Amino acid sequence: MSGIVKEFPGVRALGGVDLDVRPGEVHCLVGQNGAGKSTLIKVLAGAYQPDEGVISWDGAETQLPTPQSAMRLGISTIYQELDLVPDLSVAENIYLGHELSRGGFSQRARTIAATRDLLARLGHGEISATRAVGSLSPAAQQVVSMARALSQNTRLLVLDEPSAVLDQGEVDNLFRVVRGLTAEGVAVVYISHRLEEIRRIGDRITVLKDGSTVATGLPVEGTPTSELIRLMTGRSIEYVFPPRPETPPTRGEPVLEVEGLALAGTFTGVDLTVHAGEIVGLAGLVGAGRSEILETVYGARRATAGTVRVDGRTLRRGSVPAAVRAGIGLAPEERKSQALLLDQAVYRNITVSSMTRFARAGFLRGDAERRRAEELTRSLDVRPTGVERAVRTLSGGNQQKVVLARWLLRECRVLLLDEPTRGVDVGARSEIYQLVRTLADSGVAVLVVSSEVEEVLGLADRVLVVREGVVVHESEAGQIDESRVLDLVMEGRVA
Amino acid sequence: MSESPIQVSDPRGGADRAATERAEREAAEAGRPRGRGRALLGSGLGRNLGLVVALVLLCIVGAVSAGDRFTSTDNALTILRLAATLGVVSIGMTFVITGGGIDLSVGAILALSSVWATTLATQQMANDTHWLVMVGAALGVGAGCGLINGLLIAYGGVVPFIATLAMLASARGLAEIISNRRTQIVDVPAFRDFFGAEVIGVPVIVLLFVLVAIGGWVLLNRTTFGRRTLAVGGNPEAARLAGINVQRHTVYLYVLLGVCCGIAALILISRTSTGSSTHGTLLELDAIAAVVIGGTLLSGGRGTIAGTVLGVVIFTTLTNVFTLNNRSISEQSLLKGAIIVAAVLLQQRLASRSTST
Amino acid sequence: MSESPIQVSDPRGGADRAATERAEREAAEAGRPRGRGRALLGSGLGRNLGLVVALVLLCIVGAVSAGDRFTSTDNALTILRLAATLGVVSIGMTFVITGGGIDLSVGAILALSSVWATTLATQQMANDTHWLVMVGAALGVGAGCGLINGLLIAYGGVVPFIATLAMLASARGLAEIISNRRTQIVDVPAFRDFFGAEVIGVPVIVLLFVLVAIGGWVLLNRTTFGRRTLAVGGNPEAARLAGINVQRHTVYLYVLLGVCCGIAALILISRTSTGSSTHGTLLELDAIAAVVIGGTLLSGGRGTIAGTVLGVVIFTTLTNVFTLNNRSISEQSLLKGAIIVAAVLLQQRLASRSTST
Amino acid sequence: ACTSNDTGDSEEDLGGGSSQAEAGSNDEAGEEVVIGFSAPAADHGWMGSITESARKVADQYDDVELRVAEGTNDVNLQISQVETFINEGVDAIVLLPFDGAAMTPVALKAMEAGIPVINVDREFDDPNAARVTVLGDNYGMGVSAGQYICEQVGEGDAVIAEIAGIDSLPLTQDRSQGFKDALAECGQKVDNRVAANFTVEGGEAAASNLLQAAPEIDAIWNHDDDQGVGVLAAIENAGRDEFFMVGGAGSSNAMQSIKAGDGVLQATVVYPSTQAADGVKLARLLVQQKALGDLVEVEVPRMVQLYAPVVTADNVDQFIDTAFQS
Ligand SMILES: Nc1ncnc2c1ncn2[C@@H]1O[C@H](COP(=O)(O)OP(=O)(O)OP(=O)(O)O)[C@@H](O)[C@H]1O
Ligand SMILES: Nc1ncnc2c1ncn2[C@@H]1O[C@H](COP(=O)(O)OP(=O)(O)OP(=O)(O)O)[C@@H](O)[C@H]1O
Ligand SMILES: [Mg+2]
Ligand SMILES: [Mg+2]
Repeated sequence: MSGIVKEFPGVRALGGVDLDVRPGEVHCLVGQNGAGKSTLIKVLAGAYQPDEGVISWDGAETQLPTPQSAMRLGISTIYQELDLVPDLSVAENIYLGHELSRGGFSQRARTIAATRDLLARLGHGEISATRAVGSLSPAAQQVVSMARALSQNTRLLVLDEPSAVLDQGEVDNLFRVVRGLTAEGVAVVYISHRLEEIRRIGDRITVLKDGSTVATGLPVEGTPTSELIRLMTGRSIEYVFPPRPETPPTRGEPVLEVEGLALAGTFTGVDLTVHAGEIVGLAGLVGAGRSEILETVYGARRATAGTVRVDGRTLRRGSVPAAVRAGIGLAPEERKSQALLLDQAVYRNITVSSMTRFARAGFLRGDAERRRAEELTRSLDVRPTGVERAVRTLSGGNQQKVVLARWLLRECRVLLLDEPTRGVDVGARSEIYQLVRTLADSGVAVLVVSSEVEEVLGLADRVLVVREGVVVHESEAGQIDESRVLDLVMEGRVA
Repeated sequence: MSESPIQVSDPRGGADRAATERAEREAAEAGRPRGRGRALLGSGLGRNLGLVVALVLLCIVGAVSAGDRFTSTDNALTILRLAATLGVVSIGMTFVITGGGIDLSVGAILALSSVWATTLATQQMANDTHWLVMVGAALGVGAGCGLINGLLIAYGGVVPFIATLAMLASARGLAEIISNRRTQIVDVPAFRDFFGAEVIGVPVIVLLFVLVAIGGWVLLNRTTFGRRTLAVGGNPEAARLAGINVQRHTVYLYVLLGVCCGIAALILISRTSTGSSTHGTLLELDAIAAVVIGGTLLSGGRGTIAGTVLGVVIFTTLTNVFTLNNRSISEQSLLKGAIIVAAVLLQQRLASRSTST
Repeated sequence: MSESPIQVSDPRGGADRAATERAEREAAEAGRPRGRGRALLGSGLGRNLGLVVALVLLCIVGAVSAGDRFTSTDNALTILRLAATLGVVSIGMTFVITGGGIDLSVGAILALSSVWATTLATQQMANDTHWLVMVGAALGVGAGCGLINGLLIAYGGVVPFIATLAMLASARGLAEIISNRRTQIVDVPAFRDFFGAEVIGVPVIVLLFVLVAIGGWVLLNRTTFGRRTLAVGGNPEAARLAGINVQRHTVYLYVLLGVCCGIAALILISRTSTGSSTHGTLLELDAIAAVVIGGTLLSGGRGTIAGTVLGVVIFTTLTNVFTLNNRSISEQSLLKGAIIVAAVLLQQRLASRSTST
Repeated sequence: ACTSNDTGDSEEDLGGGSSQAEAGSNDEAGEEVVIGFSAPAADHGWMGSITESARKVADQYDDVELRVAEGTNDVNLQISQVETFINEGVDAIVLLPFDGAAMTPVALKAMEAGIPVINVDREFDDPNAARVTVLGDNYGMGVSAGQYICEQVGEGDAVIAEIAGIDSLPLTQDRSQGFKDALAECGQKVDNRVAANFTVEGGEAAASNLLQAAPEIDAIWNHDDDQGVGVLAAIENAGRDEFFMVGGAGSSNAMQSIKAGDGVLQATVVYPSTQAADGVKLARLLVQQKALGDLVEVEVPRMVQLYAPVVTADNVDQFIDTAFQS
């Protein structure tokens, strides 16, 4: 691909991008949020039409007017936003669009058998081929997407942040499959914000910044990570995790106290305490039930047993408004579907939980609201600026900042963060870590869930390990290392 | 991937509702045994348990209150004959709704088809050549109207509600102009003979209904067309990226429904021996209600032909039981509302019950 | 997460459509200057340009074809008086649709309110005490029906389409039972005097319409209630997790619409001097059409009162122009369909045009 | 006083002129007769009164059991109701079809099954489909209205308006045709025409627009007194009184207004709402093999057509008692 230009109304997403991929290599595509990575691969997949530029395949110039035409060439894509149909079964999703059929009638038995083979090849034979995809965990859905890509005769596989919803073990598994493919001569384009993954799997790197190529075909060996970061962000970022305070904050007042909390079928007997100024991390495998714990504390799910206290006062079960009134805020896992009003202005998304503050007898004073939102976005460095802009047009990292701004404005006592840096680039990531630490220092109690063990260990003061709905271990973050956490998570030997 | 992209027609119940949905989905999943024959049975009984219970209750009420006036074969056939028009249209509507659309113009299309197929000129030609001319006219008009709906929606970008509302007004207006607002009487003996006939005691129009139902079931559940319909309704963007031509498929769906309206027009022409611009008034609401009560999601992505057929039969049986019992119109409509809500709530409870087992 | 959780009523056009939508949205965004006064103007003209153009065209056609029979003040007031009932209901409907719901029972609620407010007993009491008794009865019945709708939808988990369809049947049935299907004539002079009066040449019912429109605009655009409505309709799950009581808010929305139906019932009682179970037949379709043509998203999350008012006025002006020109009903309905589609397509083109500038 | 939910009129005797006199013979209890009854939806007063008077007449006879099906404007449903009656084996069916032509096949089926069908108001298109036909005179109604208006306005240049009912019904077309033909006799024509759906609301809306369309009017014929309530309200709202109006069907409200002579309504053309009651009576006679009292014939005649008289202030007292409540 060369000189690819793609414009959206008001945005030049790609301004002349070059990319060349060779058979059998893993070509990594990196760049900050909004750099244009997803847009580029959508052009490659025939989902978008470029305004300018040339795409060549096997040396011959070609056009990709529809997704089908790309598939016919052997280009399979796993999109960043998992594109599956929730009510169709696993097998039906995998063969959607290229169904195994005779005379228009679908061949169910053949489809299911083929699906089982594919899933087994991916090391996930346990996923039922006839289950509805909507009922699978995000990680399993990711596997289905993989299987979908492999169900075609693939020569170029494009993976857009496949590891975002996967934990360590899953990522290893993914890499095994990718290596198997490259060994067969398949070319792979790999997009990720986790630079250490790129070190492990990548052969060459292309760096995008603001819609143009700043470097292409860099060999992975011999390009230091700091150089990559500099290319991506235009500056060097040194401290990824902010330093912990010197006095352990466990000595502060307990703010959030959870006792014997249980949700039937998901987790049981969760006890935890978060003190003012403390950051507590929840580590565990995907599907261990950490999101559910946060959501239950927040009242978004009705606990079947146990109590939640904030500043000593017990909250009503299953009531989000009660939790919010008591000073809890949640930045949920699925930003777009659970947190944001995508088509509404940034300022409205920020003030939605505290709008009564800007209203007299229910009537809003719009200016005060907007001004406050502007202050916040400026202090969080949300880009692009402009609080009237629809949140949809912001990049993932900036969207996450908007969610945090919502709770900053609310001046929460307790902040629950579920995967706060999922899909967020390196630069924004360190800003978010910094922000969380600043919040804690101002006396907020923070509970963080993350699938990246490194993140939990780096950010939190104290770590809880969750396995199959049970808290199996608790310790100071300084006293536990990554492999120990992984051991606990996998085998669950209680210390 | 959002777990449940909650749509316009979902209740705004938030978590509880989302939970119910998930539960329902899983119930459907869990209740489905592997074998092919049993799959049919399992899904039929598991998913539609509430409806089956409602229908059985209704039949018990009918049998108790009206005795063998209700239980006779003749009465059953009367119910089915009545159900045929609504049934055929509702099956087509199931496809459109499953594919994420809606069609308010079915009654008007039916009227226009019935009028067009019974103009003097058409009848003349039918008598001169073959009565299939009338069939062709009805199906052709239905398909044509469906095509216009589909093109406006898929390529014109007009929302289905508005496009088909416009079609409602226009098609009925055109039907009135063509018929000069007069009822057109059918005088093609061969046509009347064919549609008025019975096969081993079963009227042809009931057979037609049954055939359309079976055809619809196969099409939705056993063909790539059906798969794609579910995909287009469930997640149009994913369907597009999977290489499905979503726009063209959408057009097909409306044409299919248009053809169903044409078939329903033929049934109604045969029953009344007339074509009229007043045929099918308010059919759209009944059809949509039958489909949704049957369990098809109004937001698309999930559809059930068996449920739709049950919904239609419940509606018509309700009317029949009321008639047999000599109830006043107003009581009927008061009760009808209550029964609809009760059936839906029952359906929900039973669906979530079967999860826990 | 799919980028645009495309909903039931969105066309299935896939990319092109998604692109158009986004373009529209951004156009609306971009075209809005910062200042408060100019914001009103900008959004009014920018977003509703297509509708304004359609209305102006219609008025030109009216003025050319019917001369000062069309342009007279009297005729303008006639149009507005006719628009009042539909207008008040449509404004309430704008809230429900913006909040992600739909209500098919508005006509039936209006009928029930009108009947309840004009029973002999109510009129007796009104004559003995104060005519406000009738107002209270109409608003109370409307609010009560809305409450039932809201509770069924928000807490019962019944989809809005079905819950309100059931209410449609039940409320009309009840209205028939109460009125014994007779037209109830109003004999409360004070009531008729109040609603029949004019203030500086403007009839009270037109004033009511204007007040409801202004109130609706303020409520939607300037209050926390309106903001919550947009949030609940745009993404109910996000709204819930942001601490909004989505269920309770949903109930409020339906009650609000119920009250609007009550007000519309009062307007209709005053205009016809009767209460009747046939009042408001098919009002639901007209109201939804007016709201959607006005630019409110049927899938929720975006609503415009100004657009709704324009939609209503276009509809009533259309009928007026047709009648002034003595056109037949059939031609009217044929053309109405074409005009609806033309207006919507025009609106789209103009909206995307204003992006590029 | 005009509110109509007083049920005082339940005492009203619908025995009718002659049969009351003959109480000794035809009204004498005979064998049990089961009659199926189906009519369009009672969505306006006249139609409501049709079903109600049929019920009332049936209640007067101990030997009649009337089975009333849900009123409906859906021909498909109405057909199925008649089929149900055939299945049940009722003795006779009184049928006021939503659309006469569309109900013909099922009526034929009933006749073939040996069940006499009494066709009321809207005629079948096959004479064999009914044993007896009781018809109002829609064309005659239009003629009566037209002739009355001719008398009043003379031959000069007059603006005449017509407010029709549901335009797609044959009965509306017949009325309009009769009206047009009668007006043509005196050199007049219909200058403005609207349709109002037989509802009060429709009447009000249609008349409001009509009054704008015609700034000066000499006479209006409104097909139906139910929608007339709305029409009169619109006229009052507009403050117009330069014309006179003729109604249709003959509701008691309309007659009271004519009697009082205080509004624009000067006359109405009666369209009896008791025709279905007549149908029930005839059905009973048929099944019991009796004849019509005052006729010499030994069989009930095939066709009874009712008369459409014009009611004015002069003769209103004669009709006011049989008028229906809208
Ligand atoms: N459909 C669209 N309409 C308008 N603007 C868009 C659209 N899709 C992307 N953009 C804009 O184009 C730019 C590039 O977006 P893209 O999604 O390609 O970034 P990315 O590099 O994949 O970021 P991330 O790391 O967050 O996935 C951003 O500014 C984004 O806001
Ligand atoms: N929509 C759903 N339907 C059925 N089961 C679900 C659904 N969502 C989650 N689960 C189940 O609940 C359990 C916990 O899931 P969840 O993914 O929330 O855990 P988690 O620890 O938060 O993982 P993550 O790292 O993805 O946040 C798993 O067993 C999962 O399969
Ligand atoms: Mg991306
Ligand atoms: Mg989780």
